[in-house]
Amino acid sequence: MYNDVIMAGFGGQGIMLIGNLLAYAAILEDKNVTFLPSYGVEMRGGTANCSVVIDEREVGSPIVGRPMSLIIMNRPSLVKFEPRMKPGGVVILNKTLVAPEVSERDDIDLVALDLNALSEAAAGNTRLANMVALGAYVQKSGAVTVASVSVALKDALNPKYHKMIPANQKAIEAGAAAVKS
Amino acid sequence: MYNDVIMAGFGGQGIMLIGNLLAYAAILEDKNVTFLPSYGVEMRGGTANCSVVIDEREVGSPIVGRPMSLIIMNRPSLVKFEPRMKPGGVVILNKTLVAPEVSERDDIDLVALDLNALSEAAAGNTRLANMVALGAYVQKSGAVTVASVSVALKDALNPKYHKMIPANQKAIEAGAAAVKS
Amino acid sequence: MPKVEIEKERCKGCALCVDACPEHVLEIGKAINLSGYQHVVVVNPDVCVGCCRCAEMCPDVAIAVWR
Amino acid sequence: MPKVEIEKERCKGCALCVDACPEHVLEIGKAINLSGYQHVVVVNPDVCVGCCRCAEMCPDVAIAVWR
Amino acid sequence: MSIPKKVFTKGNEAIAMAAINAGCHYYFGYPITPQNEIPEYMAEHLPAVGGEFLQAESEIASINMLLGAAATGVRVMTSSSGPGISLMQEGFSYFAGNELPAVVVNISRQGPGLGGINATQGDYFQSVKGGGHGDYKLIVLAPHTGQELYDLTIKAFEISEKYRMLTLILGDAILGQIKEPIIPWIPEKISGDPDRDWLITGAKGRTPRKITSLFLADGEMEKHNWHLQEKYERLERDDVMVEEVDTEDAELIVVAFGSVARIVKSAIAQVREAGMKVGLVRPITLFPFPRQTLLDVGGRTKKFLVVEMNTGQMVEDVRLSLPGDCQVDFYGRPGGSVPTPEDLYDVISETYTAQSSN
Amino acid sequence: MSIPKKVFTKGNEAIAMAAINAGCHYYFGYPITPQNEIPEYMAEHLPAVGGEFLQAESEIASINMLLGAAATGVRVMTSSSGPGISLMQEGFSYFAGNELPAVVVNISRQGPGLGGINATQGDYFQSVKGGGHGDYKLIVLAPHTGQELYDLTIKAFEISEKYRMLTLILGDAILGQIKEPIIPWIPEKISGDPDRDWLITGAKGRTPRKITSLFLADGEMEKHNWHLQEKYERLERDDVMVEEVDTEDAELIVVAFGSVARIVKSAIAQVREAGMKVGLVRPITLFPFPRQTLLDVGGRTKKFLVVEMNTGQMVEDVRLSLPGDCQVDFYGRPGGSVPTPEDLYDVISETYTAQSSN
Amino acid sequence: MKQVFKRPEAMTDKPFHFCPGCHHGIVHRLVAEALDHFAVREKTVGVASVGCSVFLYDYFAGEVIEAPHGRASAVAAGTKRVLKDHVVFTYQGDGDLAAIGTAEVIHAANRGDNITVIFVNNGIYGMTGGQMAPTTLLGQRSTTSPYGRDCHRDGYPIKMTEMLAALEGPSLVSRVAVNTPGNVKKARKVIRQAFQMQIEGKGFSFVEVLSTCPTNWGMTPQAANDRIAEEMIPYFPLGTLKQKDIVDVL
Amino acid sequence: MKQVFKRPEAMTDKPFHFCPGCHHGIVHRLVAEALDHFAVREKTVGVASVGCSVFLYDYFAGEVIEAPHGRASAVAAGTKRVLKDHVVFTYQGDGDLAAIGTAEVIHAANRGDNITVIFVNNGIYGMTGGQMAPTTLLGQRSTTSPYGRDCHRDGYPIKMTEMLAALEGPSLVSRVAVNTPGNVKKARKVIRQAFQMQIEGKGFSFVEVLSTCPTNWGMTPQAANDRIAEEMIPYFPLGTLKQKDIVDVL
Ligand SMILES: Cc1ncc(C[n+]2csc(CCOP(=O)(O)OP(=O)(O)O)c2C)c(N)n1
Ligand SMILES: Cc1ncc(C[n+]2csc(CCOP(=O)(O)OP(=O)(O)O)c2C)c(N)n1
Ligand code: SF4
Ligand code: SF4
Ligand code: SF4
Ligand code: SF4
Ligand code: SF4
Ligand code: SF4
Ligand SMILES: [Mg+2]
Ligand SMILES: [Mg+2]
Repeated sequence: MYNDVIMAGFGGQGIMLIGNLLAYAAILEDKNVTFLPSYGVEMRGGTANCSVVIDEREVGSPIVGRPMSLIIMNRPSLVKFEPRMKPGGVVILNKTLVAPEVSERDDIDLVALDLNALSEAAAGNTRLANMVALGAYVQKSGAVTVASVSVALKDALNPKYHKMIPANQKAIEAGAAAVKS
Repeated sequence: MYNDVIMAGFGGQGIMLIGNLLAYAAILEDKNVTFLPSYGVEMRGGTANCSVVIDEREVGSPIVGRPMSLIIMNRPSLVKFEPRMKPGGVVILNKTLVAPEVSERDDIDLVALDLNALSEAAAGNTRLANMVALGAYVQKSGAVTVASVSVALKDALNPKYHKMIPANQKAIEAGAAAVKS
Repeated sequence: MPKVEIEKERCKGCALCVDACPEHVLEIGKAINLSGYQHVVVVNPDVCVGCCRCAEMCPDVAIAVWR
Repeated sequence: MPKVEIEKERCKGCALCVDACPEHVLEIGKAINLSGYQHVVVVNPDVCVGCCRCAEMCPDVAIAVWR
Repeated sequence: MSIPKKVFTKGNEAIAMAAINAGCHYYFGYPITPQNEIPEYMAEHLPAVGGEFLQAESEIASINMLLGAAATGVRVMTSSSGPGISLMQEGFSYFAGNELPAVVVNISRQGPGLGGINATQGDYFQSVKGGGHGDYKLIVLAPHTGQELYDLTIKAFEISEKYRMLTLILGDAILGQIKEPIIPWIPEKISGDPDRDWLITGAKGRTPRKITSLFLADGEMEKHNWHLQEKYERLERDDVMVEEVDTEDAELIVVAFGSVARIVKSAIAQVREAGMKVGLVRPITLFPFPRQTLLDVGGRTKKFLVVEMNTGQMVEDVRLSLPGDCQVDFYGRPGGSVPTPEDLYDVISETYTAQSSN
Repeated sequence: MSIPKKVFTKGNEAIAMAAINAGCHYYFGYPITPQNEIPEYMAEHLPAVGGEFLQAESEIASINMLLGAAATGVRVMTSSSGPGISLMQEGFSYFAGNELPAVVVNISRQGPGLGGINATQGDYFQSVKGGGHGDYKLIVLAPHTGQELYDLTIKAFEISEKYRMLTLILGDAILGQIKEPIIPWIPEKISGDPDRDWLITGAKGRTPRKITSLFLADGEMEKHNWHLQEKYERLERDDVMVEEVDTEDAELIVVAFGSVARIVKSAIAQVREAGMKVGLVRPITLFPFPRQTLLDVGGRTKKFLVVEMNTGQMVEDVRLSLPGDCQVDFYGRPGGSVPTPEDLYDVISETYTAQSSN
Repeated sequence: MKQVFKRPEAMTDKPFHFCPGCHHGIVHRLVAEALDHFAVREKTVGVASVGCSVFLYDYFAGEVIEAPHGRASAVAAGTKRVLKDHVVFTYQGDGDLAAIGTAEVIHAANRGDNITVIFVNNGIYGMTGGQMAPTTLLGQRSTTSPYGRDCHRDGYPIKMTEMLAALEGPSLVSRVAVNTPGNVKKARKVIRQAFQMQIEGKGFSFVEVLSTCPTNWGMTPQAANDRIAEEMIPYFPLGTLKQKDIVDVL
Repeated sequence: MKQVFKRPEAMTDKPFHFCPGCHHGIVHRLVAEALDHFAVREKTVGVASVGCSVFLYDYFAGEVIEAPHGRASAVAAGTKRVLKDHVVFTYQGDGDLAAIGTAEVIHAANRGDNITVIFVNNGIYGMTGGQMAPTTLLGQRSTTSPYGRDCHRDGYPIKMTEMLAALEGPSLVSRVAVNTPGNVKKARKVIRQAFQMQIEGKGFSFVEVLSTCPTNWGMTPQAANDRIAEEMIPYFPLGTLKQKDIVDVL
């Protein structure tokens, strides 16, 4: 099965980390995957985004023109990527920072979550909002299983943060739970 | 009328000067002319040669593949250029340094002159051997008149040597005289 | 009375001004500006002597001083 | 007796050796070598002290000295 | 050294890893985005294999350090991007004249000028036609996936030694920055032959050698140039690499290289699903160019579309290769934007359905 | 300044003289044979016109000084040869990106590498396809006589300003070193328009300007690149220069540029005398290339012979320009030897009489 | 009440893109203040180098030419030879000036080109993400000296100021820092002097400014600022090494 | 009787192409003598620069790599990083080293690359026919300074030795001349020391040799030789400016 997603937010919101994590989870499931970070200018600041493509067959284009899914952590990212979405696509939206009303599409599946609150509730702080978002995306899309993501944490995280794996797992599960229907 | 000549010898024998002089004489006669110095490596030493092409029409190739005439001041130059000559061509050979026997062609017009002796006789020293050779060439080939060469001296010589124009003229005339039949 | 003014949207919360101020006039606040930075706030305006040390150190030219 | 020997085909007649010799052993001659240079000649072999000054200065390594 | 089965790695790191696994123990380079992971990987990992990473003061110093090291016969590499590669052009020309092997990676960026660092293919001409002075060629390899970056880096060292030629790996920000799982491997031969008769190693007990590109004796320079040409012809005969996809029944052939070829592959999969018979020819060696393949394919298919992320560079080589009766269309996007599979779907299907202009 | 009627002068000096007469009062350069007479002439004569000659520490410094001066709008020039021109490639690319006008002379030499200084045409690709990074072009002029060196140098300044593009004059040792009588002249306009809206002159009383090639906003870089392409198309439409000789009745057309075209002219005169109907197309602008002329000529004549002093560079542009049913032969001599009129007589007459392979 | 500190007029309104606490902002301001002081903004041309300061034209309210990486001094020399009555300055990082641009700055200095060079030495390649610069301190880790700069392999941090002071050409060669209000004031004075040298036609003036890169040093802005005094100044001593006569009106 | 002066073994038999009286020949010989002295010819790699000394490989009986103009120090650095037990030296002219090759020699020196650089300063571009070099003296005419070198336009003759001595990296930095037998002997000693530094692994060693170019100075060999003492040495003083400890066995 083919899946693609673009994740976007401010630098510092942990976008690249969840993109990598998703890729590692796909590898655990023996799928093919590409992770392509957006690459700003040779300079400081700005927003960050990455595209992940997962496929059972060889991955063709790592560039996603019309994404099936989005994880959107801040407002400029919604403005930039929403118009490109495939109809029926899933958007995991960080309601903590972006009002769902900013969305202009009615042919997509907008999942607005208060990520900070969910993170706070699951892990005691707001820093795992990204993991919550990933959990929600994975649950919604079925691109990989939530379990694979949990297991992949040890590959994606720098060993010096391995002690925080349980907290991350909780955040991921909280995200997944939030969208379970 | 079309004329071409290659002049060759050691650096210091005044080859470039007579090539230039011939070109200036051609200009005086309102002919078209190209003067092309051979250009060694970016380094010291070696031999020098130049090609002069004179034509009433626009000069095409400044490169002379099969010369009509040669002025040869040293032995390596004869060895290098004689084989390329057009049959029937004229060679003014510096007998002072090169024995005529070195020549291997019998289909050319070899004019061997003791240039140093002629220069000595005409101008009191051997330094005008190049002018003697040019005088002989011009007389033989008719490429330009001897008179034009004499007049052109003031164009070709650095003004600080203009006082030596008369001596040069004598040398040129001596060369011309030596080949008058 | 000397006065210091922060253009909070320019501030990146680096705190170099906080360290530079001999009178402890400034502090990094809790509030976040539009660029997401916790900007500096004037906490003790009354003790400001208008020495400009904070402004000299501000890399973002976010501080103006009156005296 | 000290002795100096010139490889005349290497000599370019620069005369640096002539100037360097304190004993005036060397001079630029009239003869010309194959490359067209008036090469140096040993004119006073007997006064040579084998000091090598000539050889030290020869840019063309044309001089050998025995002592 | 034990080699992991599969690693999830950035393209740039795949190149660096492959180089070290191919026995490249010397790297000289100067930072420039978007290829910095190559020197950074080298700086971290070369010491462990007893190799040496040296950051040069400039790209000019880099390429000349490479030259000094290459002359000793070791495997050696540098990498850069646009402006830095431009600065190396004199060095490239010396490599060609001196006939020295080495590998240079160009993770290219937009131009002209300072440009941006997004993916682009504006350096095709520079790579293939020769940006330096004189009549010379580089071997140019154009990978399109992480695994191919790895494999072709190893190939680059081998082919470079075979022909005593600089080999350029031409990529872009997509390839350099993409992360994919790749399977690393170690080639059998991980260094050049120490008996090559031109190595500069100090002349102990043998006639001293020289490395030069200066030929002054009459005719020597021309002879040397013909000798170089002979190598280029041999390359065209023996070492062309090209991928053909679905060309057999194709009524339209797309020609594309590098990262954009991947995007083309996705687009072709979609147009095939829509029932259009479209194939792909992907040159893997840009020099030597797969002229024969195109000639053959052009014998049966008459319609071609060249897709490049530039305003038309490789398209010239395609036109020069094909039989005169082929129609060659071009779709290009210059530095600054990458086409999506959807963009290309549109272009390909339009070209496919358009009345042939022939 | 009074101008002599006719001067007997070296090609290099003709260039320098023309530049000064065209109002070029700034020259930055670094010595290299066989073009040293250009800087030497400039050093001697620029002070008298209140200009400035500055010997730079390298070719890289030269091209960048040029850039700094060109930004102010004055006419400015540098000159070099093979290795030095290679070192300027980054600068060329910046000129293109920054859209600055200036003139560069390449009195080329053999390559690759250090090479020799004899005449050659190995730098065609570098000049025309772009040796620097990115999708850009230079205007490239290829004079073939002393007078044309003079005339085209003046033209170079004008066209360079018209398009805000670097203009390269491509010559070789034959053209640089040849002495011929030439007729100097002074153009009407000897400086660029001081009101151009991009000049860097200090922003007194107006909005400050910037010269940059960095375009970061979404789509800006692509837009800039399309803008550059538009200029290149305009050039191809409006400013192609080409000489045609005896093409009307020709059964074989020789295509050649620069010094070798002169030798070809002599050879053609001889083959014409021998009754063979041979013509010449001589591109004067190498970019823009006279594609239309070739297309037209190729409509009536089907046999072409391209002659170059390299192993085949311009021949690609000729093939790309001609109708598909033309036969294009090539005769090349790489760096190191110059063909004589007699050599070319043989080649041309053989090609002429050979059975067409079409 | 009078405003005693305000944004210089030679600066635009645009907020800097620099990271929090980066000294580039301070140095930009000091340059702008110097131009205000001499009221020369409208006859000044800045030459931007490639590095974090490449966007000089966005912040300086005068004209700017972008130079290729390392070549700002050569570009400025070319501009100044034409615009002899203008003020021309470059603003270059340590990668730009002390690595790839070594030859260009040395020869501009040696020729005594009448330009001002502001050299921002933060001991790292900021823009490209923290590679070792020629001025990186011994033992300092960077992405290309992951085990610390090693003098045997990489050599010693290069002292451009000392090297340039050995030349005849320059009118002023000085090193300053902006890590304390006091040092900022001294830096302001030296940068003014540098421009004054140029305005008086005394030739090449050069100011090295020790500077932070909190991001690539992996430090908080405050820790980075402290490192200037603790590690940078001891190796790169502050002071004016060379100065031609100047009327001190500052 | 014993031969007290003979052709060094590290030299081939080939006659030099240099002009009469050109000091390049003396410097070539001194380098060969040093290699003989340490008996290292067979493990030495020379790097030839582009200039009149480009044919180093014809005269030196060891292996030679030709470097592009100005890049000999970078080429040598590359070679030496591989052949760590070999002796690697460059031989560069003043155009090559002090103009286009400035950055490469300074950074090789600063890195302390364990190579030896022989710098032949004849104050002119010899090979290309007499253009001004960075070391051309003030007032000196050359084909590109036809009215004499002017310090306002062209700057002062650059002192590479002094500049390099300001760096940490080099083990030996010295200037010598070969205009008198006495100076030749001193030069021999310093050149030997330079190679010894390298053999002992002490890092970058650098010897500037003041040298003549009779051809492009437009002088007889003798007048050119005299000019070294009269004009060159007063501006470029002889002596060793920097030297790391060395056991003096010479
Ligand atoms: C020719 C070339 N080489 C390399 C680069 C990449 N590059 C951009 S900025 C930079 C160095 C930045 O460091 P520095 O000059 O110290 O400035 P900083 O960002 O630290 O202020 C480099 C290597 C380039 N743009 N051009
Ligand atoms: C890149 C490049 N630029 C210029 C040249 C031309 N060139 C050859 S040698 C030389 C300078 C020679 O002068 P120097 O280094 O002082 O050596 P000398 O001949 O005086 O010993 C120059 C400029 C070149 N070969 N390559
Ligand atoms: S002006 Fe002085 S006292 Fe007032 S806030 Fe700033 S640093 Fe503190
Ligand atoms: S120094 Fe400036 S940017 Fe930093 S915290 Fe203070 S006001 Fe904000
Ligand atoms: S060895 Fe001494 S004395 Fe003998 S010739 Fe030479 S310089 Fe004169
Ligand atoms: S120094 Fe040498 S080359 Fe010169 S004259 Fe004496 S022997 Fe001849
Ligand atoms: S990367 Fe470093 S130098 Fe660049 S803006 Fe950030 S802190 Fe400043
Ligand atoms: S040109 Fe000068 S440096 Fe070159 S060989 Fe002749 S005298 Fe020596
Ligand atoms: Mg820096
Ligand atoms: Mg020199």
